[in-house]
Amino acid sequence: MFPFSFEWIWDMVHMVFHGALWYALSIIGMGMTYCIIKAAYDSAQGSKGDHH
Amino acid sequence: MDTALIPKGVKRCPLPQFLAGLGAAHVVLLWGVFAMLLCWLKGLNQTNMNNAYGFAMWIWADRAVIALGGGAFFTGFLRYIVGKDKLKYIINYAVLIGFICYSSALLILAIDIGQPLRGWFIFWHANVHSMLTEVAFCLTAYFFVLCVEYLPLVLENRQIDKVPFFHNLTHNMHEIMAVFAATGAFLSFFHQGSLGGVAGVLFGRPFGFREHILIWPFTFFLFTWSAAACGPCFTILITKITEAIARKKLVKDDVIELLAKISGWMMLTYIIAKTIDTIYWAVVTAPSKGLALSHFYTNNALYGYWILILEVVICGWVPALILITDKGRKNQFTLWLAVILAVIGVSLNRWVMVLQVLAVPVMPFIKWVLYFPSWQEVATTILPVAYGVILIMISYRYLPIFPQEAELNPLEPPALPEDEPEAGEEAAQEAEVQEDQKTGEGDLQPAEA
Amino acid sequence: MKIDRRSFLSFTIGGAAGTALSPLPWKLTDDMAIWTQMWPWTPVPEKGEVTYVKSACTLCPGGCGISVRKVDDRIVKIEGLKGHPVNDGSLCILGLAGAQLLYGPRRVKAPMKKINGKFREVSWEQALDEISKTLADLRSKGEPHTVACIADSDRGTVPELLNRFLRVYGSRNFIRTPSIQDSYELTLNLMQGVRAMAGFDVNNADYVLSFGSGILDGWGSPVHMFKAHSLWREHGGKLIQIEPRLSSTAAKSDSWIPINPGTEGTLALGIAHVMIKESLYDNDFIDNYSTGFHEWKRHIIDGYNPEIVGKVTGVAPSTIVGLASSFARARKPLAVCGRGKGLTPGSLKEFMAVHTLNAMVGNIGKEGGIWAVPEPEYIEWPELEMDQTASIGTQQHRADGAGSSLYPQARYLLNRLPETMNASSTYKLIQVLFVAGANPVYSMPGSADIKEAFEKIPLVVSFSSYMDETAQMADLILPNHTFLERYEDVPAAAGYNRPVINLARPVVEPRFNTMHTGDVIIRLARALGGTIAKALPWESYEACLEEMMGDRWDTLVEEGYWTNTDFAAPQWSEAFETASGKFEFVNKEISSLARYSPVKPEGDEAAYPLILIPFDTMRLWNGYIGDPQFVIKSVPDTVLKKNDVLVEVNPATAKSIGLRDGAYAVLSTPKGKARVKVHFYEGVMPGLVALPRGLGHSAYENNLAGKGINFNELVGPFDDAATGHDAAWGIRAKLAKA
Amino acid sequence: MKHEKAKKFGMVIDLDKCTGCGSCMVACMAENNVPFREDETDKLLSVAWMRVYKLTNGKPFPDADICYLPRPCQHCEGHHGHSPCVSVCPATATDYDTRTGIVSQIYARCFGCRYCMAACPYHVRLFNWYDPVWPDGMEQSLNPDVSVRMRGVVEKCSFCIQRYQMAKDRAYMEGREDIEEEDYQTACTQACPADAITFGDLNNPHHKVHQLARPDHRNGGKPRAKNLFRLLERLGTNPKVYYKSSREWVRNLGDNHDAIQEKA
Repeated sequence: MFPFSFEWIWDMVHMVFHGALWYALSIIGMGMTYCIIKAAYDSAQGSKGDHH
Repeated sequence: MDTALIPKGVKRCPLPQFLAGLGAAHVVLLWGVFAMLLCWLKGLNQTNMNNAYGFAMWIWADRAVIALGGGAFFTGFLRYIVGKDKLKYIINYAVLIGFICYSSALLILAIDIGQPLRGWFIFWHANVHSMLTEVAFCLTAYFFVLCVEYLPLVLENRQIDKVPFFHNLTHNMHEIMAVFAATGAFLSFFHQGSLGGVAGVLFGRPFGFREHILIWPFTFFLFTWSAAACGPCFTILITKITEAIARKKLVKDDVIELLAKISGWMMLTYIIAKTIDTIYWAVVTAPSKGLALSHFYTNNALYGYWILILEVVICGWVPALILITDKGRKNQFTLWLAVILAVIGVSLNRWVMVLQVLAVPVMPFIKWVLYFPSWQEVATTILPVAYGVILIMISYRYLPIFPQEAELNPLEPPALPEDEPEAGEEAAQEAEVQEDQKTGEGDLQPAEA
Repeated sequence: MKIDRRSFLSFTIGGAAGTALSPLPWKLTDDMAIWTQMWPWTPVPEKGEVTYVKSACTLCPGGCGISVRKVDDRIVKIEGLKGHPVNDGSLCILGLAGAQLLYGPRRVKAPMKKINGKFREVSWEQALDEISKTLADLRSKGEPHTVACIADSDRGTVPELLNRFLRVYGSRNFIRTPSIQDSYELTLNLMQGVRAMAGFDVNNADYVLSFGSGILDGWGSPVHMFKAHSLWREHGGKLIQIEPRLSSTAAKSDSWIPINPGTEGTLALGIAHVMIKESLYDNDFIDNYSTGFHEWKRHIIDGYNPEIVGKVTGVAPSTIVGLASSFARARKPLAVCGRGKGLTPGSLKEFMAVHTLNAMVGNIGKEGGIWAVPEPEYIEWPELEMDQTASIGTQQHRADGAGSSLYPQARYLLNRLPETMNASSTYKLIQVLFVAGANPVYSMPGSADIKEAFEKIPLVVSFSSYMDETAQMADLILPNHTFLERYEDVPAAAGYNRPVINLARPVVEPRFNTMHTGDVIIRLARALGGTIAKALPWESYEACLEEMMGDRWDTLVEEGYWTNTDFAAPQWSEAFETASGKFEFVNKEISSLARYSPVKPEGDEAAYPLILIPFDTMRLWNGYIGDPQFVIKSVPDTVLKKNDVLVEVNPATAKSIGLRDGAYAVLSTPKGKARVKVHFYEGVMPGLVALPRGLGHSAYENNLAGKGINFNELVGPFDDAATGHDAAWGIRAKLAKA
Repeated sequence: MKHEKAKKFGMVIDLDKCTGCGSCMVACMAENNVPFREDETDKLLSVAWMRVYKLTNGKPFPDADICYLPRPCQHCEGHHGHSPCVSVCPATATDYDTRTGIVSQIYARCFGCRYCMAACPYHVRLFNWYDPVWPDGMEQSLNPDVSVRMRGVVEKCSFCIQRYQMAKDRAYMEGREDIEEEDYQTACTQACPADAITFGDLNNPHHKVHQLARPDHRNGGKPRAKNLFRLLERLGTNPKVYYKSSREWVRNLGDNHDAIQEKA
């Protein structure tokens, strides 16, 4: 999973596989981070955004 | 007492009845938890698995619920990516069902492995060549996505929604939901496929092995395709059951019909591919390993040609042909029939691709090995059903799952939301529900009215 | 500080996030993985210095040399001794599991005395005191001949010490457990005039005609036979197996000849008939080195033509002719007999019939033939000085009737003992019985009678290292060290054609409060004093052994074994010690024996339409040693399923009774009844039921105890008319739906 | 160390010699600390790295015939080391060593998903359904060179890899560059009373195993010697255990032929 675990090899398969994985995880992570920060910001602004 | 938590504009049964129903489900749940603890503490000797059946009921249940939970990703894919906007009226429930299915799958996997405390090795020491690694990663990642999709629903509870931060969070998440849905769809395509690949790559097991396209065996594509086709059927089925128990319409017919139509065409294309795959396998792949088709379906007490006919014809072609016709979708009986057959079909496919693969003798001098699950395996497999019932009961009662419910079931006379609903009819429904839970412990998931 | 909901929430969420980001969860996860790798209840074997000790396996009469791998003072593995003439580096399944006998739970850990039906630990002094008092008592009463001893061998220092002790004490009742050795000894004695063991030069034979001998099922010295069989495979040697069941031996043979059970001797004579008719015999041997051939020939010509023999044996006459021709024409033919592992002596005339085949092809003492291996001569003790009591005692008849007017030929007749004892309800035939290295309560046919007889003996003393069935019935157990904890000489390997002596030695210190049986005997002798003490004057068993071995001792200690590489069988002119100095087909003694006729199985055909035969396999041991854990584990599920034994039945036979494969059935014989499961096997002759020997123990740990049934409970001994030895090879039986 | 030539350890088992006595099974159990339970008659729950199968020719009496077939791990090479089991293990707990050709199992890494068992057509992989327990005192005979497996992990025949390690160590101590054929022999090979098992380096023409099997390395290791066969040759598992039998029906039972016969 990480390059420092010993079975890691810098080959195409590892790069594609883990590339896709980390890409997906990043999207989820960044998306959620964005939502939370924005929600905190919006709440601080006191606005109560439109639903849908 | 809990009226403050119940969504506006809808009617729910009295709290004591709700708690009684919840209690009944919990009894089943506790039975399952007891069996689960036995497996963890005493080891997998509690099961009827053995060295011939390293995979058995659990792995079947795992693949079946993931296939059935496929309604979530595919509905999401249609709603957010393809732009079938109408599906927003059922997407919440699809997400909830998906969430239940996937969390159940993870729980079952945690019981199934011999060393649960080392379960994280699958991530840490990942072997990228293994289909199971792909499954584990995509499954877990997609479960995160489902959490993200389910979260706004929870936050929409009347009381939680009052907190500005949560309200805003819900709003923001809805804004970018398409991104999550796209990621989810991407992950799902892969893990559904990898689950199919699990059996398809086993070149030592000619029953499961299939020819490859690039690095993926046919079953990789067939599994994704069948999950996309049959998952929505399961969503429809559960919605229909929920409606039947609640004795009210929750989703409009046109929404159901749209989903059924797409599902029908998916099924038709899937079953054509599956038929071609089966023929190619029977005529080319298996004989190349020295095995005639009859080898897989004779000389044993269970697995005959019937299973092939049941899976492909009765539970494949039949529902597909029903669902692609307008008449078939409109007629309530045929609609019910089609979704039930589709659900059976995909579950059967998963059974065959797990258990029959292992049952078939490969070395010519050994015999078929048949298997029957132990009660601990049955209990732990029913556990997620009970858990699903509980989650649906709570979610249905307190969260705005069905956007069309209020519109379809106007409160007459317009009652004050704080009013306790009258016993009468509701009580009868409650009783029915409880009876249902006592008698029908199958894979149906009755929801609380 | 006031804790409101908000701060509580913040605190909880913040705390959780902080913990998650700290190294704590990672550390815990890592610890968890390490913990699962060394659960405290999973043993971790300690490392240490590795050494190999040369020793000898005594678990069967096979006489293999072993190399014991030790780590510090633990035995971790037993392997075959490279270069050993018998097994050269290989080892059988039982020998390989030998360490389990040392460390396993079946050990008797200290001297035990049975008080009110329960064993209590006693001190060695107390136990020996008690025995010597009883023995002294019997002598003073003039009844020394009521003391007996059962041992698995009569060769080697320990059996010889026991025998010597008994004699000087005043008893002739030293009894060796029965085996084909009894019959082979008598055959060699009657026909060749020698006192010797039969040895088979199997390595050089190229055509082996086996009359039911389980050459690959534990007959003779198992490893040696296996190696010979492999040599035949490499050099084109042939194995012909004659038996009613497709055993492992039959399966590996070049030709399996199913035969009506019990008629093997008839077939041998039928083959002899053809050889005579077609003059297919060694003229030189017959003319110059044998007598009585022509007299014997007439009898064979009259009674054993292939048609008659074919009817009796079920073997086609053409097959009989073919067998005779290929046997006689082979370069180095060899005929052997003794069914299965060779645990039943069988009919002497059958052995003699088979032996005549060897004589006719002139393979006696030749390469690839049958050899007379002389008894080891290293044990040379001074003539016994007997006192009056002993002299009178040793003039009494043997308790088992061996050597009596009825059975003058037999040396030991353990099988006759129960009947004799149970018949005389008042007279005390045996008052003290020693049992050394044997488990007759389990291994003798007619278990019920054996138990009854044992119950009549006032004092049964077992020397067993293990709590076996016989030890359970004993009044005193004086546990011997196991073979890995003691010195012992193992002279001769069963069926091996050269003299060889192995030395078992203490590879590890005795684990428990046990004592060498040799030392026990010497101490008893010392306690009894007088001529008895004089006859066994050694300080200890070890001293005695070293003295006996003389100049061989150093070789034994160095190599683990001693062998006479120069040994060769004598020329025919010197080989025979009969009155005529020749091989005798017929003589006065032989003529006085009852004529050969196939032994009939006990029971009434109408009530018991089937015939039950036992079978032996390498994975089930049925002598003194019961299967250790690894060995019973290797038994296939077509033989044992849970606690049920499966009997082999031909599908045609089973279907005629209405039994399905795997169904329960009741197996009954005139001797007993048992619940069994049915296993369809096309390799067993219709009309037969085959039951494995070695199961049905009531003793030992749960890995073995209570599993299956003991064949000996379903069968009784059948006295050979010629010798009195047990000649039963089966019994009539009935199989019915359970 | 210099680049040594890759070894390919394999076996030839002569079924004409094998008597089915079971010595190989017990030698293996004793060498490799295989546990035992009170009831071992359910062979599907039993752990035995080496298993001896009893083959029958299916004919009725008196034409019935049987043959024993000892089955250790076949140490499949597949194509380029992709043995059926190695590539499926999600946690890299099993490995194909290209220097020795041995498929190893890392017990401390295995988390017991049993995918490898599903992948192996030879049933060589066994799961520890139970905690290994040795009756008091019997743990003394455990071999310190082999780790004891815990409940919940998969184990299998390793070609006694600890013996290879020891042979290499010994050779190094004695200043030899490489090990000799007899330095490294598996426990079953050493014990076999019929000398039916031959073990050695299939890549080394001086080794007996090479001479007996004459593997065609350009053709997936197929045996060129007469009467030799491998189990399930058609699957493409490319195993390193070769069998020898002069009986045609035995050789036929080494692989599936029903589809081929139907065509004929």
